[in-house]
Amino acid sequence: MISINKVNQLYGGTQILWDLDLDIVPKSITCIMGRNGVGKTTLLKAIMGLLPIQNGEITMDNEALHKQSAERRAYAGIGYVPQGRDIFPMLTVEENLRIGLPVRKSKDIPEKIFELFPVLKEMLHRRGGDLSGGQQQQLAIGRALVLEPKVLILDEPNEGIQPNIVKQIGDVILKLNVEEGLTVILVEQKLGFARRVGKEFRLMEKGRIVAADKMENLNDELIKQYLAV
Amino acid sequence: MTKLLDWFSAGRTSGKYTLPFVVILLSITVLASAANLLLPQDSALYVSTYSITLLGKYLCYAMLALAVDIIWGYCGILSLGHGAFFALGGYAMGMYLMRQIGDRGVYSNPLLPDFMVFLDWKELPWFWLGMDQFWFAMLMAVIVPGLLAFVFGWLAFRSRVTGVYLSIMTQALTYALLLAFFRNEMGFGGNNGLTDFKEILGFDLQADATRVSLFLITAILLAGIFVLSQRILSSRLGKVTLAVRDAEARTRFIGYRTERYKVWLFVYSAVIAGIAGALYVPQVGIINPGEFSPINSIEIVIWVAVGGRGTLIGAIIGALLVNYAKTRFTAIMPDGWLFALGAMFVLVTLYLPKGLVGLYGQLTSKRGAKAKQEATS
Amino acid sequence: MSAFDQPLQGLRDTFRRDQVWPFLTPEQAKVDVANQMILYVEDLNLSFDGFKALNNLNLYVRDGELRCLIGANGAGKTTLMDVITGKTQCDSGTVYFGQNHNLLTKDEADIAQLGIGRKFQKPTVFEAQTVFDNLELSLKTDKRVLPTLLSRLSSSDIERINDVLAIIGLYGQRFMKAGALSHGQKQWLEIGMLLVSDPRLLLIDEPVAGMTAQETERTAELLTSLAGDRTVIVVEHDMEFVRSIARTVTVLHQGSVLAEGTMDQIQSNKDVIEVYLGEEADA
Amino acid sequence: ADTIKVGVLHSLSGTMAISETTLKDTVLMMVEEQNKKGGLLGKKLEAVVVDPASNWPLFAEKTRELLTQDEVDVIFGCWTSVSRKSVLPVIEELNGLMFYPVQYEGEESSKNVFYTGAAPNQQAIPAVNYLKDELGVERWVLAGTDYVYPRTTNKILEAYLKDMGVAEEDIMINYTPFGHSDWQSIVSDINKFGSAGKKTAVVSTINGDANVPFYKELGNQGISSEDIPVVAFSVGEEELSGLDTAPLVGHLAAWNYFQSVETEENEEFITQWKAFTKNPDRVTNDPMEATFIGFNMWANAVKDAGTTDVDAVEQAMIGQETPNLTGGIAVMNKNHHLSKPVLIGEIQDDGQFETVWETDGVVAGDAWSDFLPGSKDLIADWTDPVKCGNYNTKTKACSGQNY
Amino acid sequence: MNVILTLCLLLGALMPFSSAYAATGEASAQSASPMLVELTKTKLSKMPAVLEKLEAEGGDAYLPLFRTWLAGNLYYVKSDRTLVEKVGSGKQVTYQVMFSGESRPDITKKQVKKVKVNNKLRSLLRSVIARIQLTSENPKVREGAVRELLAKLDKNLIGILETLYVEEESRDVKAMMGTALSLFAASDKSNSQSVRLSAIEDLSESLENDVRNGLTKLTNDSNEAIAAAAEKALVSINQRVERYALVDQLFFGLSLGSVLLLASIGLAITFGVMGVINMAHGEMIMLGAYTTYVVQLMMPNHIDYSIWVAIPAAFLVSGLMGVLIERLVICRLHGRPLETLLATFGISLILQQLVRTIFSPLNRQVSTPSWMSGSLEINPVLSLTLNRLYILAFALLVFMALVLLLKKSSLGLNVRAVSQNRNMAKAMGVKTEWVDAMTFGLGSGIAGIAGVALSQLTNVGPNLGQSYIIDSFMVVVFGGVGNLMGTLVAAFTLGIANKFLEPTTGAVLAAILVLVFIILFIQKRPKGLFPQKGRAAE
Ligand SMILES: Nc1ncnc2c1ncn2[C@@H]1O[C@H](COP(=O)(O)OP(=O)(O)OP(=O)(O)O)[C@@H](O)[C@H]1O
Ligand SMILES: Nc1ncnc2c1ncn2[C@@H]1O[C@H](COP(=O)(O)OP(=O)(O)OP(=O)(O)O)[C@@H](O)[C@H]1O
Ligand SMILES: NC(N)=O
Ligand SMILES: [Mg+2]
Ligand SMILES: [Mg+2]
Repeated sequence: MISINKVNQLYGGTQILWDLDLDIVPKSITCIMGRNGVGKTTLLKAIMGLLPIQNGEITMDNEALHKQSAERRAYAGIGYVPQGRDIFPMLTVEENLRIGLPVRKSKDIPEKIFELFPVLKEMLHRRGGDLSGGQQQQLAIGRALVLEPKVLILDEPNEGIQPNIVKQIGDVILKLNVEEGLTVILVEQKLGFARRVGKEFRLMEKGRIVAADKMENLNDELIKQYLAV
Repeated sequence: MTKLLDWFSAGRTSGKYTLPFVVILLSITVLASAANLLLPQDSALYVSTYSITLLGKYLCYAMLALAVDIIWGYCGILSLGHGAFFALGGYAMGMYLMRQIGDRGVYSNPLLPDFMVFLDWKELPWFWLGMDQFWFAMLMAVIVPGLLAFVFGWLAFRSRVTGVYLSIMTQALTYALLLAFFRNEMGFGGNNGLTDFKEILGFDLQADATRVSLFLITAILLAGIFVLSQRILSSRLGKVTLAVRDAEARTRFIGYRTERYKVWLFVYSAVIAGIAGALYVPQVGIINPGEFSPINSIEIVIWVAVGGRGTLIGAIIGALLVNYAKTRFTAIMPDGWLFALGAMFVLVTLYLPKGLVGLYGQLTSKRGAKAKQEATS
Repeated sequence: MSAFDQPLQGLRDTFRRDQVWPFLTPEQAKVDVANQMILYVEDLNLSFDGFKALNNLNLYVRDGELRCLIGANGAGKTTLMDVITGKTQCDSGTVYFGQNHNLLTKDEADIAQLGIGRKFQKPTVFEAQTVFDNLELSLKTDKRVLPTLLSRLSSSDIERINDVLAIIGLYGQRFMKAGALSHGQKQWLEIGMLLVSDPRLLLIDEPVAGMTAQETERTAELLTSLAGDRTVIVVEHDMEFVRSIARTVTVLHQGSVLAEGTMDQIQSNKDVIEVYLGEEADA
Repeated sequence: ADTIKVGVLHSLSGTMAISETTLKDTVLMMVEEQNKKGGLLGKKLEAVVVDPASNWPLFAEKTRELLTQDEVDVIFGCWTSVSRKSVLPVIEELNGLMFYPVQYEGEESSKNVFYTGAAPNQQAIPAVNYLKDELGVERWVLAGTDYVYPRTTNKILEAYLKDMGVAEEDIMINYTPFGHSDWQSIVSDINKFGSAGKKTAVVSTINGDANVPFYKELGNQGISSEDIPVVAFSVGEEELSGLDTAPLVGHLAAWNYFQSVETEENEEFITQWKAFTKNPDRVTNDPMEATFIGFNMWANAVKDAGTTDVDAVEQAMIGQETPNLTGGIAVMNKNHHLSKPVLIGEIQDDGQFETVWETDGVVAGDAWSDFLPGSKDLIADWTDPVKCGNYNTKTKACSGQNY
Repeated sequence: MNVILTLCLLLGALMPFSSAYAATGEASAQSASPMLVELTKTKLSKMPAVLEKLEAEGGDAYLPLFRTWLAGNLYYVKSDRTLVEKVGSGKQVTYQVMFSGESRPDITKKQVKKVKVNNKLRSLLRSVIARIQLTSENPKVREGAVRELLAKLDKNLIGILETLYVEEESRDVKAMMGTALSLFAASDKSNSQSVRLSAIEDLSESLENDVRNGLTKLTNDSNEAIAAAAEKALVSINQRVERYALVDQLFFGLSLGSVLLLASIGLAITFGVMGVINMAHGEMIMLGAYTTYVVQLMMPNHIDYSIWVAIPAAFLVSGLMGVLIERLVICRLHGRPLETLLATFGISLILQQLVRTIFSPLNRQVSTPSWMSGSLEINPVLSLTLNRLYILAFALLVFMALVLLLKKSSLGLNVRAVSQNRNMAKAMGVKTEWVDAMTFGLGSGIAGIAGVALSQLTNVGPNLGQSYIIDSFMVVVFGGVGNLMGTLVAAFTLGIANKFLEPTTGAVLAAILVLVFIILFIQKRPKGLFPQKGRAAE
């Protein structure tokens, strides 16, 4: 589906991603894990096209993505839920959701989003920035789903979300994956959630992928080596 | 007191540009002054009085730019009205110089300046009283801008007026003053302002020695203010200032009354602007309401941006460079100089995001990076 | 009639026998915790354009306690903190810090100087300054203008900062610009800023969001160690974390307290399960 | 030097460029003409143009530059009084020579400046006389931009009108800021003031940019010249060229020159100007004539003195005579002001003025107004034995001059 | 029958039958009337006498002559002193023989000389024409004629008016005539006191200026009853006048407000919504004004329609310039809003100098279409100038169109999203570059349209933009950045405040007071009239 080949990325002078290789299996749920600051977010932004990469290539279905702008990637079918939510704060919830509609050439917000996150329907006319942190997180996921993406990128989607909704989000991801064949790239710190939802895992350290396997093979040793402080 | 001295001596370590800057500035001024006073006019090294006054003017502008940079570059308050403080300082000096004319005006009125005589004023307005005393006038040159800044800042910062709202209010302030000073009823000479000065502290303003002295004094004060500002900004207060610039609300949550910091910094900056104005007037020979014009204030901001915001040295370099460019351009291509100046502003913004000082930084860091690369490979 | 209510109430308050007149209370008087309570929140109401974010909220926190505050997204936890720290003005109610400080009459800086520190839900640090400077700014010092201008870092200050740097694991990054830190690192830095300011009451909004399990553990340890000398109020959605630190848990729902008790009591509370935890509490 | 340098100090940018650029071109044309005639004293003339950019301190700086860096022999320049005031100390300090070609408020006479524009008595007073005598005006609106020239002119006029027995309530004085553009209320006030049954006129010292919106508003509110005529001192052919003059026909201006005056000299001048600017529609105006006269006088004075030395030329200037473009001869008086005829014209729909009245002979420019209490006793006389720009005939003293 | 007879007699008295009357239709009247030749020979100062004789001689028949003369279009051929009328203007001038209307293409500018006219003469001509027009077919003209003559009533005229009054059918004209008769009756001392009093009574209904002047004179009448009655009538008239004056002031305020609105809407978009501190906004207005000038230059014979061409043209010119600026400069400054101040300031300098170079520093002449000139007269003391009225309507129209556009199209939503979080907007598939260019183009284009309107009111010169930039920023900020409604309210508030202050304080002080008011107001509402609310607005 998406494959990343020898990508290097720099912030100013400091290199964050080093010759990074990553293959995302179609219709899988890949969980990227690693300590704070290893470059997970940076990697996702590079995939989405929000950060320029120094060199290397990113392809999706064998088409080069890295030369395209972020908006083209959205049209190509990538949905992005950023870390920190990045809601449009002065737009209402409805407007936040409407932004993505032209990508799918539709006029109405799909009803399923409100089924998944009923609170959004309640708060339809409130400014996005006024929502509570968790509500914003739900909005961010809903907003990405409006694009009806083929690949959904989630950067720590459960940050600040109440437990029952965390569970619900997990269910949603699984459901979309199963029913609609959605490919998911998930950055997650909470092992429980990662184990429950993820099919594959990739461990990152210092800007490289250092381990990759099926989720069931994520053992304590790996965890100790790459996730413990 | 000892604490104060202590504090100052601690400043010596701060700012790597400080010492070189002060040395270069003062040596250039001293050399230029000597070249003007001691060398014969036909000597190749002779520096003309024209150049001296021009340089003096630039240094006043540099001081003004410094004032703007302190609150804009460091504290994030974009003042589009700093020309007002500059002009007020200038008017204080202008009033003193006007009173020094005494009965040597065209109407020989010992008390009233000429413009009052021909508009048929009978007595000196109260706010002109005392302005014949140098010390008093100089006090006013700092107090009036300072006080205005205090009142304005106190109102605005306490009500948490920020961002463009504040900028446009400062612009409204200077614009209102512009209109007010235009009014002849105000008693400041209306549109003509104050001019035709004769002497300062008994020294003939047209004498080369006086001009050179003024120039030297400006340079020394600029250096002094530079060092003082550098010291202030590298103290913890400077860090609070930056914090206010980047996240004011957050700064409040760790216990700083940001509005007070802003007010005092604003006042400090206004006082510097006032001093710059007071030094400017005897050197250019006129002060009039044009100095209050909002466009002038915008230009100051532009000098700072061209030089490099957030570095004191940048503000000074920007002021010197833009004004030098203006002088040269208006003489070389009187019909097209605005093209050149405009293009310069656009290009600097596009290609030197951190101003000229940033360019220096870029070059050195590139060189540094190269060196590192070579060392590692 | 109702037009007179407010001034009358004000008048009554002014002459309450149990209180010193507000204008006579010294600004920075010590926090009076004679009754063991450090925070009194009573009948707090706040609505935004008709939406009740806080609804007759009552909350008392003992001195030295570590209190967990949980509740559904949008329950009003952050808003409560906003009111306590002076960020948001409430419609009615009272908030007292100790018995003698009416927080509703004070602004953010005053409140901070009283010793109430806060970590925001979304980490906010001074991005243009180094990690070290961020901490220096947060030191517990005289924060008036002139003292700040004349102040210098004492060796004990430096020591303190270094200690905290070690605790938050950013010693290596101490001269890095805070803006260049990753999300999780900023979280830590913000905790560090809290620590270094040595507050009486800490309000911590979602500290472990984005942290790995081990880091979460460390945070838990840290917070537990802080309690006792200080009072800590933590908001978190990570139940495992809450369980590991909590003695008393308060559950907010739709702007008021839904339940309060030990973790076990809360976890078996039907209402809480329904609106918050979900059927099988997620690990 | 092998050339004679002529400094040109007119704003080419900023607010005053609108008026001053034309004068720069005029000087350039005069220099070119003079060079065609072989220059002066056997040397070619060379124009040095700088742009003081409507910035008053810059005027002083540029003057210093012209005098000390470029070492020019004469400067033609300035428009606004404030720019002149700014230049004055410098030109006196460095003993330069300047020609100032614009009508102004008077109250000045410098050894180093020759004033070839009109003094108030060469514009304002005759205009008021005309309105009073020919049109029977009894009620007066003195409207001006708020700065020194209008203020002084109106002070003089007010004193003059009161001397003639006009009552206080029959004079309305109104000042507006520079560039004032919303004239609705003021024009409406003027209209009301003029509807009291007495013939009313507006004496306008409104400056530059504010005029276009003012006249447009007059036209729109339907105030015609028969109802309330406006006589302006700062509106010439150039200003009118930016206006649709059809609704303004009949309003007046007082000048020493109109393009429409038919004389041979004028015709030649206009032809020259159109050729020089390569624009058959370019108009001429009064300050251009003042520049023309000033330039010719200077050239003659240099010839007479045989040198460009300022002191010599200054003395040679006094008594110089040169033909006006409107006929007759302009004379440079001892007070450095000219004697010139005064014309009053009505605006025509082609943007020109039709002369409707003119003085019998020339009027000598008066540096110090007889209608201001402070300057009644002052005279300017740059010949021996007085040699002073502000000589007090009562105290027999000359004040505040450095030379 | 009787009536006609009287009328004829009357007319006869007014203008004795002469050969001129009979000759009207013929080729030349001049052979018959030496007076007309006299016209070409007399000095301006002697002209009033000639005019008097002409009126007596030709009366009605000379009406075209008088009109042409008044308009300043009367010429005579130097060689044979034939009177001709100048037709057309500019380069398309032709001459027609007076009275016959015969076109004379053979005559050139050089061969004719103007029959001069000055203010005094114009005034006389107007009276003459009015006297003739008392019997015009058109009631409006008759009414105007009577009004014109109100200040010049004499016995003779009153006699005529009395007769005409009886016959008059139009109510308006009759009322006007009645006013004239009463005015005369009231001041005619030969009338009895009661007649005069009732006349004054009648006059107290009129708002005519001349009536007020007449009454004012009567307040000094030796007859105290008359003086008192006049005083009373004046008071009641003045009360009404003052009420209308208030309406007038309000209109001035709205009109100034509409100018401010027009000048700032564009900025409300480029600055308010996009966040670009657009110092070149004024120059976009200026470009619009110059476009109007160029359009008029290209269609000199269709000035009346030129505006309809100029509006879209100005929108395009300024809009394209805006797109150009955005693409070349602004787009590289994302995330650096303060730098846009510097760059756009540079651009504004360049644009100013550009028009100075292309069009010269002089003001350019933009004509007002005839349908926009003049005023809408509601009554003698209240008339609204048409151009202001149109501009007011136009400003509101542009405003509404813009609001609609931003509401209905996705552009409005997208641009707000982009300005709030560019990266996230991209990730949502928003073509940010296109949105930026279009929005900046839209804001600039609207500024261009404002230029078209302003060209009708003020100078079209290189400094045009400079004079509006400060006001525009003030309005946008006062209204609340990012809020179009705020811009609307702010513009009208400031306009009206200014115009209500001006009469008491004068223009300069009014401007200062308004500024001080804004400064103080912002202390109360630090985010303008309509602040952005909510947590994120902090
Ligand atoms: N804007 C920036 N400029 C410079 N360095 C940055 C910037 N943003 C991130 N970094 C650095 O890049 C590294 C990787 O950051 P990134 O945000 O990708 O980490 P992460 O793996 O997502 O961490 P976390 O789990 O905390 O979110 C960090 O060490 C951080 O310091
Ligand atoms: N300025 C505001 N305008 C309108 N509604 C607001 C505003 N601020 C907060 N709210 C609403 O108030 C409610 C409480 O928000 P708050 O942020 O306190 O929730 P929370 O308990 O912190 O939730 P979370 O756990 O998701 O962070 C939310 O529903 C939010 O939408
Ligand atoms: N002298 C003038 N017109 O300013
Ligand atoms: Mg991350
Ligand atoms: Mg919250």
